Amino acid sequence: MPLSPIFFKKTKFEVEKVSNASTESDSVTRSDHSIFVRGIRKTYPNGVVANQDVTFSILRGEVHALLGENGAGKTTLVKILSGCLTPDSGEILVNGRSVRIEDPIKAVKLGIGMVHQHFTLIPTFTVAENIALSLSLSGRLNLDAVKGKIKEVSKNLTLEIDPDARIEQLPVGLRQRVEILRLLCQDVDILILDEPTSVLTPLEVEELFKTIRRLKSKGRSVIIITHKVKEALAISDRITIMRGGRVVKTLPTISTNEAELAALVVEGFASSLRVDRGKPGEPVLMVKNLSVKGKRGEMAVKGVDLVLHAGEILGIAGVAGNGQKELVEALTGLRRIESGTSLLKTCDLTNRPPKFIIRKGVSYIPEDRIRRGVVLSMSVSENLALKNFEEQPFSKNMVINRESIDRYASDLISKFGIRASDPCATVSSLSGGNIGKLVVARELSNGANIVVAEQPTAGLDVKASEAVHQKLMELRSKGVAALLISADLDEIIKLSDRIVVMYGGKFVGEFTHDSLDIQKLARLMLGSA
Amino acid sequence: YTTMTAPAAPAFKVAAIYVTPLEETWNQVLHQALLEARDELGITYNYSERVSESQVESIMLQYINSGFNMIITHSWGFWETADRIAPQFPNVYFAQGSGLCTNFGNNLALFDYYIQEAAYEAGAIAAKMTNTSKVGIVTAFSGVGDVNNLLNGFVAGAKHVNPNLNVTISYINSWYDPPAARTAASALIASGVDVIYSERYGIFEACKDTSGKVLALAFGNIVDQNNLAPDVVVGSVVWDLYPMVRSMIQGALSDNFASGHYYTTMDTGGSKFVWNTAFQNNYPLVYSYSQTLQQQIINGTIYWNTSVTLINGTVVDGSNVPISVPNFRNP
Amino acid sequence: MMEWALILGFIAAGIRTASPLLLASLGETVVQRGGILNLGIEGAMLMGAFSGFMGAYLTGNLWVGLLTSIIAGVLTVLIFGFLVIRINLDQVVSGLAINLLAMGLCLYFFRIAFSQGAFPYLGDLIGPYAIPGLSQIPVLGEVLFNQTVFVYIGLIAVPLIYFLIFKTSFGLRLRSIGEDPVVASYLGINVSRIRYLSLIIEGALVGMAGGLLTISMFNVFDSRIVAARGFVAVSIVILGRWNPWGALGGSLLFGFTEALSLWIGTFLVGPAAPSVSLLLRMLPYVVTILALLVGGRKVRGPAALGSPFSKE
Amino acid sequence: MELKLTKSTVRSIYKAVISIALALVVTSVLFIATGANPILAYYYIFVGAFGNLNLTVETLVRTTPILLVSLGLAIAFKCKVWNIGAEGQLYMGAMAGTITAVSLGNSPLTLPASILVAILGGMAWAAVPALMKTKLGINEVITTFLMNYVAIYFVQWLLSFPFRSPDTLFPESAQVPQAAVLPILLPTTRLHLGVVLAIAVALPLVYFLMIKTTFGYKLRAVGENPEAARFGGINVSRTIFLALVLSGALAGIAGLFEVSGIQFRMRGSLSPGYGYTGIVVALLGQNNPIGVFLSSIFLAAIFNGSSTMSRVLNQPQGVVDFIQGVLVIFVLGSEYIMRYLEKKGVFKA
Ligand SMILES: Nc1ncnc2c1ncn2[C@@H]1O[C@H](COP(=O)(O)OP(=O)(O)OP(=O)(O)O)[C@@H](O)[C@H]1O
Ligand SMILES: Nc1ncnc2c1ncn2[C@@H]1O[C@H](COP(=O)(O)OP(=O)(O)OP(=O)(O)O)[C@@H](O)[C@H]1O
Ligand SMILES: [Mg+2]
Ligand SMILES: [Mg+2]
Repeated sequence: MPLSPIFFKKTKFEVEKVSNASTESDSVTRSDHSIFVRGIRKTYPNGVVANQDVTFSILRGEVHALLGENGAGKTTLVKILSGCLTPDSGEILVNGRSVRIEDPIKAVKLGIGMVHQHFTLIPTFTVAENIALSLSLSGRLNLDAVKGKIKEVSKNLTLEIDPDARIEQLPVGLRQRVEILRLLCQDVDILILDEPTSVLTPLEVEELFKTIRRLKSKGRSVIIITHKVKEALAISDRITIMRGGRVVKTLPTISTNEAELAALVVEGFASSLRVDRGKPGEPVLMVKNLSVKGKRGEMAVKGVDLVLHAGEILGIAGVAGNGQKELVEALTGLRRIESGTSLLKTCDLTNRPPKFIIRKGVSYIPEDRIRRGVVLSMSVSENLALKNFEEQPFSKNMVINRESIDRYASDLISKFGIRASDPCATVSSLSGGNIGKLVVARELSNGANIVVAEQPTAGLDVKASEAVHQKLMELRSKGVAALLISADLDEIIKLSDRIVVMYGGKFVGEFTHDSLDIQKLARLMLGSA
Repeated sequence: YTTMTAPAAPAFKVAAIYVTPLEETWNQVLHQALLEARDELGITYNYSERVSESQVESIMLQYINSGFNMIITHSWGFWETADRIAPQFPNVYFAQGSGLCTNFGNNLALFDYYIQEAAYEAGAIAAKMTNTSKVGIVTAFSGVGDVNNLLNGFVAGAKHVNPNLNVTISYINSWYDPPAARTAASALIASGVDVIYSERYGIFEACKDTSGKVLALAFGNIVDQNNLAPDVVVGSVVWDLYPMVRSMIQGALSDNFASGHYYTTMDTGGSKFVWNTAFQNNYPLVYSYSQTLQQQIINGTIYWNTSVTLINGTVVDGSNVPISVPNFRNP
Repeated sequence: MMEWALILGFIAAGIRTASPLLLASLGETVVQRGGILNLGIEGAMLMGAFSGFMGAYLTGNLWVGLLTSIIAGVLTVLIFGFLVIRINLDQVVSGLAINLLAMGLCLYFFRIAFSQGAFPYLGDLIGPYAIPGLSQIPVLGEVLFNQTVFVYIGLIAVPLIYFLIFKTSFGLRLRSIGEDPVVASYLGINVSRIRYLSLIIEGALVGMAGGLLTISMFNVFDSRIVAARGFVAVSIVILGRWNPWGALGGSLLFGFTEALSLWIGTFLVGPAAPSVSLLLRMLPYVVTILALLVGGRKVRGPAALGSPFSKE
Repeated sequence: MELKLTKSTVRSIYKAVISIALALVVTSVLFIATGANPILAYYYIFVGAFGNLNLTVETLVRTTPILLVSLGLAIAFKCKVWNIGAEGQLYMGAMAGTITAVSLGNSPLTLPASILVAILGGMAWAAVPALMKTKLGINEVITTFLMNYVAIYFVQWLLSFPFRSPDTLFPESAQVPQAAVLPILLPTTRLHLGVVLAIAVALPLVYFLMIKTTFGYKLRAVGENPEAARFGGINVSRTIFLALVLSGALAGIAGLFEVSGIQFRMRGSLSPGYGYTGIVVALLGQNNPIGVFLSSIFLAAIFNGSSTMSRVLNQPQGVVDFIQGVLVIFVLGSEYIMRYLEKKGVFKA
């Protein structure tokens, strides 16, 4: 339906009314909701109550942000809306009509589509094939028609993509774009984005936000989940905060601010992080002229030199796909070094097995925690001991000491606030953020002298992120060196003593914390001086 | 257990233990014989098929414990077990199908896959029927004594008719693999062989081309296979265990069981060559020749060296098995 | 003349040995593309062989036998499907259990029907059908166009199944399920329905592969007739990289090397002949392994192959 | 270990009883179709498996090779290495062990040496697909499976020519010397030392290895997420290699025990498919040594019991396979059945 510009204002007006009477539902306002849910409850088979008495609404043409700590139930709620989960009880009204959303197809028919926190793309398929999958085609597969549709939709919204590219070869930002395009090809009115920004660079975030604004201008609604209060403030019209499976509050964005939101998300939260600078000591890691090949055999790191000092955090800034991943994997022994050397003090790490490098005190927080950081079907405590189960006291003469592992795990669980029912629960029952916390906890607690951290706070809530930052600085003050790779420029700037910019497999610029020129840094990231 | 037979005298209970499924021709022979014995002699018959060598002892004991009077173990791999168990149960009769038993005592009989006389006849007929002077054999493994006797018989029979005959043996190296047998037979035919002794099942279908033209003739083995391919099979080398089984059972019933080695010779009806009547009618001269030959074999006027050097250079051993020891006679 | 007979005979033997493998591996290719590993095709082939034989024997009509073998194959595979799709049981064990069931049922009913008398056989076989015209082409005609209906179906099925898997939206969905059934179900694809459909296709092909053995290649039934051909077909699927053309290549490779091993074995002369002919029987297996060494490195199959899937 | 009747124990007992009962109901259809009494049939299945000392021992004797093979397979499967080649590994182990035993003759070293060589034989045969997998990334399902046939033809060749017994008329090895024979522990039965070694030594060792050691931990980590295991510093290839080779070792022992405890010579027909039965047993026991132990006894008992039943009641032998298949399915599906009954309110969750 075409929407007049006035509609936007009208919704703003409605917003106030709704939030004032958010728990009641008078029929007049209800008919203006795109979605209205009431009294939703969801219990997982393991007994976790992830949503209780959730009442929530989305208006036509609004951007609605969902905030809440890790495990608050945000993902669960939106999965219910998109038909991936069925609630135990509660009512869902779409355009005023009570509906049951049994499966994602039904959701799409009702105009609701979701981009999951973990993408739902088939990596071996091309963009067009992935999109064709969800268009209800039958008979002969006409990929040309699908490509035509993609072109049409992407032109409308200036979302460029090569329909013949294979998903596994695309960077995250583009994969996300494919997900969004797919929903648009299915003509959905309400797009749900679950933590879309957590792995994007600021530029990519800006691109995404532009898209969201364009969508809004075409009358579509967007639900966006994020842990970054700033982003919620920047993009949304209204914000709903969840905690412990319940909705705490829904407020219009214009009437709130960062501090209030942070305090609502984590009850009574007030930032206590004191950012200080490190006192770099002697060099610990010396990388000379390092070259590494990428997945497709291309030279991804081209002769990089790097010196990391004790008690220093070195940030590597750059748009994903410029060799950061390959560099890190080479340093941790996970990828072959073609030429050059990597020295830890006097010990040569070049092409040594990962275990050797781990034993030498290099720990690593990989970006893809689920695939590379944890074994989902094993318990929380086993995962916390993944890197040192072969050492005393966790095992002796190959015999595992389960008690000491569990004890160690309980300690870390409470120290890092990991929400797990008990140390023996499998990791698969943890929320995305808590899996992240688990990996961070393991890597920051094993007495390493070098920490390689890739997006360490992606997907973590404010409190957890702050705890990670706190821990990193604490380690730095004890002389640990850290290599921080993050898409989040704020995080890099906040923590790093020194920042190098990586572009096209090379370091193209270096800043100390004091000589930082953000404009220049941003330009360097894009490859222009 | 299940039937309500008249309780006059408890029936004589015979059990047969087979290593392969009943479909195996080797098993069919004994099975048929025991079914006949059941109908004619009123015995009770029970069988176990697909019994492995590791299982046979346990099953023998179970039969013994449930009152069976005679246990027939019908596989080479069972002979050591039979040889060991038999002396422990003097009141039970045992019969072992091939092997090297020695503990015959009063209750153990050993019988062989003894149809080389009929195979000899088949070989002679093959030599008469071939146009190319090339005959072939499709068989399982080389160096199996029981089987070699047959092959020797067939080759000797063929050479009896034509010493210059070319005989090719194809080993499929499996006890049961019809597709392989069929391929082996095709290879023989392609090389010019036009009569094949089918020691293993699976060759008849190879003997015709796609238009149904007969490319080669064949001989069935062990059971009468003439009907399986009436336009191809000249006749079958048939093993008939009923005369032997009858003699054993009757011996046991009259407390006169003959232990020791049994040979299912032609003169007792234990082995025979069964002509396919169509071929018999079409080849009267060959037929009458074969009848004469048969008589000579039975009379003992024809016998042959069991170690024959074959045309393709393969020595078929097994010569240490005596050829004519007719200690079993139809009573 | 003689040489032609040898060559044509060899080719015919190779095609014949390959034909049941081709049908079975094509069927298995379809279901494995959907992420299901069906080791139960061994049993489904046996059921096809048994039912085909019984159907033909009892009605005296070979084409009824073909039909019953297809029906039996489909039913057997659907039972497997019910276990792994509906009940979500382990695919490997369910497949092996189906093989036990099939062996049990065949032996049981075959005995009940026949153990009291002579063993049954069919008076006739489904023989080759020469395609008018095409079969007249010298050499090629005899080899390709004078075959049984089973070979024709197998050969026609290769491009058809290729089309189905790669050129239809059914195939796209099937492949997506094989890669990630959870994602596919999030996208609203009915995982179970597509898997059942793929199993029906497999059942028909595999049942036919079994029927081929007892109503076209031989005219008796024996419970050992399938002799691990189902398992070999599963290997061929992997060797053929889950592609129907690969399945064709793999089946021909196996069929021709098996034929070759027997062919050479038959013509060996000399005292070592039996020994060498026995060693030659390893040939198809060794060659298949070597083919993998050459072309099977780091081959990626359907990512979700063999793993259970249930919603939630 | 003290047996507490917790809720979950009671539930597992119900689960087992109900699933087995349902399986029996299904098999009854077959009996009723042929006019046999199903109750009597079940009675004889039980009697056939455990009816007296001798039958019980026979069940254990049959359990032994299945247990050894499936313990090995549990190690491999835990690591998601699909070893379909236990049959071939069993043959190669048995062959190697037999050659050793026959050539060493009657020496006190014969038995230990032949066991050791059988282990090496099984390991070596498994090492080939293991190397192909870890070095070249070649799918082990197909290599292990195909190598079964290579092994069986190779063994057949050895038995037909170089290692053929000089004094029989059949392709088989000579008898192993007395010193290689596993002693009988219970006179008048076939309870040989191998049975005890399997249950009292191999089983606890594998249990310890899989549950208590760092190797067991690596097996699971590599099986569940090789990528994360590699990132955690585990040598994934080495773990996979060891898992496959260890399963080959156990299959090799299983083969040798069949020779030294039961058949006393090596034959081309040594195993009636233990290598394949082991797959079912390992997965049925969920790759847990205790579960594997219970399911190997279970399968051996059903096999022996139902084959006895088929004899006593004159049922075609196909019933043995059928009952095994049905029971495997129902035991595997027992959790589903239980959930279904709980949902229908027949049982309280
Ligand atoms: N599949 C599952 N099985 C059992 N419990 C689950 C499952 N998924 C989530 N949970 C639990 O439900 C609760 C809510 O999870 P949910 O994923 O909705 O959180 P979230 O708000 O999205 O958190 P995050 O910000 O970390 O993504 C958590 O306590 C989590 O442990
Ligand atoms: N403390 C150490 N100092 C130097 N090198 C080491 C140390 N520990 C391990 N390594 C090296 O790391 C590699 C793997 O170590 P290790 O021998 O412990 O592995 P493993 O336990 O046998 O393998 P895995 O545990 O992955 O199966 C070897 O190359 C070894 O030389
Ligand atoms: Mg979430
Ligand atoms: Mg170690």
